[in-house]
Amino acid sequence: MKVLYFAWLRERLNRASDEVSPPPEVVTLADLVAWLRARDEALDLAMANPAIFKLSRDARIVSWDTPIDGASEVAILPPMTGG
Amino acid sequence: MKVLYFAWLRERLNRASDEVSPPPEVVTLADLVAWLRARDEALDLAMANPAIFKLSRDARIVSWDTPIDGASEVAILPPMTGG
Amino acid sequence: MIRVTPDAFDPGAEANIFQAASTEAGAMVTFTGLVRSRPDDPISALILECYPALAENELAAIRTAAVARFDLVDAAIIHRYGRLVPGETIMMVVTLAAHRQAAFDGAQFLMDYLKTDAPFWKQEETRSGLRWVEAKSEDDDARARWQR
Amino acid sequence: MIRVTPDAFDPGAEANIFQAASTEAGAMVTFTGLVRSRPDDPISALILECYPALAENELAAIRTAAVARFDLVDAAIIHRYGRLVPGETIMMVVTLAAHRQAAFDGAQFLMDYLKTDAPFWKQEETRSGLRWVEAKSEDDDARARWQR
Repeated sequence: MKVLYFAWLRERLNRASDEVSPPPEVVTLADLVAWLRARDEALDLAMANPAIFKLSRDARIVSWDTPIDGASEVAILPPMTGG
Repeated sequence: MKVLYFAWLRERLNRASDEVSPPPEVVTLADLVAWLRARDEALDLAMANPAIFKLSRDARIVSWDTPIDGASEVAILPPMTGG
Repeated sequence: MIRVTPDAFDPGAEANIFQAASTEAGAMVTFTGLVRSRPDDPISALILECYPALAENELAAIRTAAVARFDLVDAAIIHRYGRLVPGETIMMVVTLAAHRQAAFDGAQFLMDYLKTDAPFWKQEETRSGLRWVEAKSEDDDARARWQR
Repeated sequence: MIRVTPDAFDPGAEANIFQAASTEAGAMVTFTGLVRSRPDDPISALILECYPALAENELAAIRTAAVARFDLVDAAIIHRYGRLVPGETIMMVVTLAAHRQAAFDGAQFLMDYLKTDAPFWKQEETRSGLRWVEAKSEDDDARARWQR
């Protein structure tokens, strides 16, 4: 599974994506974020205020409690500033 | 003084304007309208609901209680439907 | 800029010219009014009567009020009169502001005042003749929401 | 129509094409977002990062919701990404409706959702380097007003 990082989150991590294989106990996107943060101190710090981030699964924004369900691409999205 | 009529008021009167010389007791635009209605039954009928009309003096919309004050052009304006 | 004219105009080109004249704005809103013919009640034309001298004065006053109230960078109104066929542009307003809410509010304010205070009167040309378009009480209500 | 692109576009020409495609609408509203450089805090460019696949999906969903909610005749969104200089057009939304309030409301709804749910991130290029534009809490508030 590919995990994408954008904007200042990408900058803080010094990379745009990770290729990961979460264990079976990682069921929801919230589980995935917790698992990623536990493995990576820079990500853990950058997401100290998790409520500001939205998540997408296969290029659709979904709620944090959505099951991963075989997703191939998940993205962690800092607050957006388009328009 | 010229008095202009527009839209369906113009049609009902069969003319676009009148040239009038109101007597000195006609002080405000409301006085002018009352004086015009008293002279002209078609206008009196067409303005049976006077509250829907706006008035202009020398090409500015003003309130009915505005003095005529040497105006050269007054218009009686049915409800507008621009835009 | 205020323009009251019987001539057709190009709304996209007007908006582009207006936009290019300012580098201080972050937001532009345009409203364009179009002659509409519905299949269930078709019209062949819309005929707009106008009192041009008054229209120019009132639109200029409305524009000045909008610029001051919403701190607009600029605002413009173009309004046609005469005979227009379905699909033609009747009028447009354009607002430029630093941010989006002021641009939207300014354009809506211009439209709401224009509907009740700009001396234009519409007639619809149908197969059975001409009929005056009636003023809507909701236009008075829309204007009233800006009164403090 | 949804377009997410690094290429410049002509907002006036796009609006005209959009308008010409429909004869059922009486009202068109456009919103155009522009790169702004203020004299007291000048920028040399705005750099927009984007997640294109997500942007296209989310903008299409927002557009569909606006068309249904406000009974729009049509709606379109064009949004650029990449490096843009002051005066350039960042994005535009266009709505076509039978009457003016639906066209205005539809355009504001599109903008309010786009601000919080479309995956674009702005960086300002200044003499002292790049800085991320911060999200505004008022954008969340603007979006919240449409939630029933």
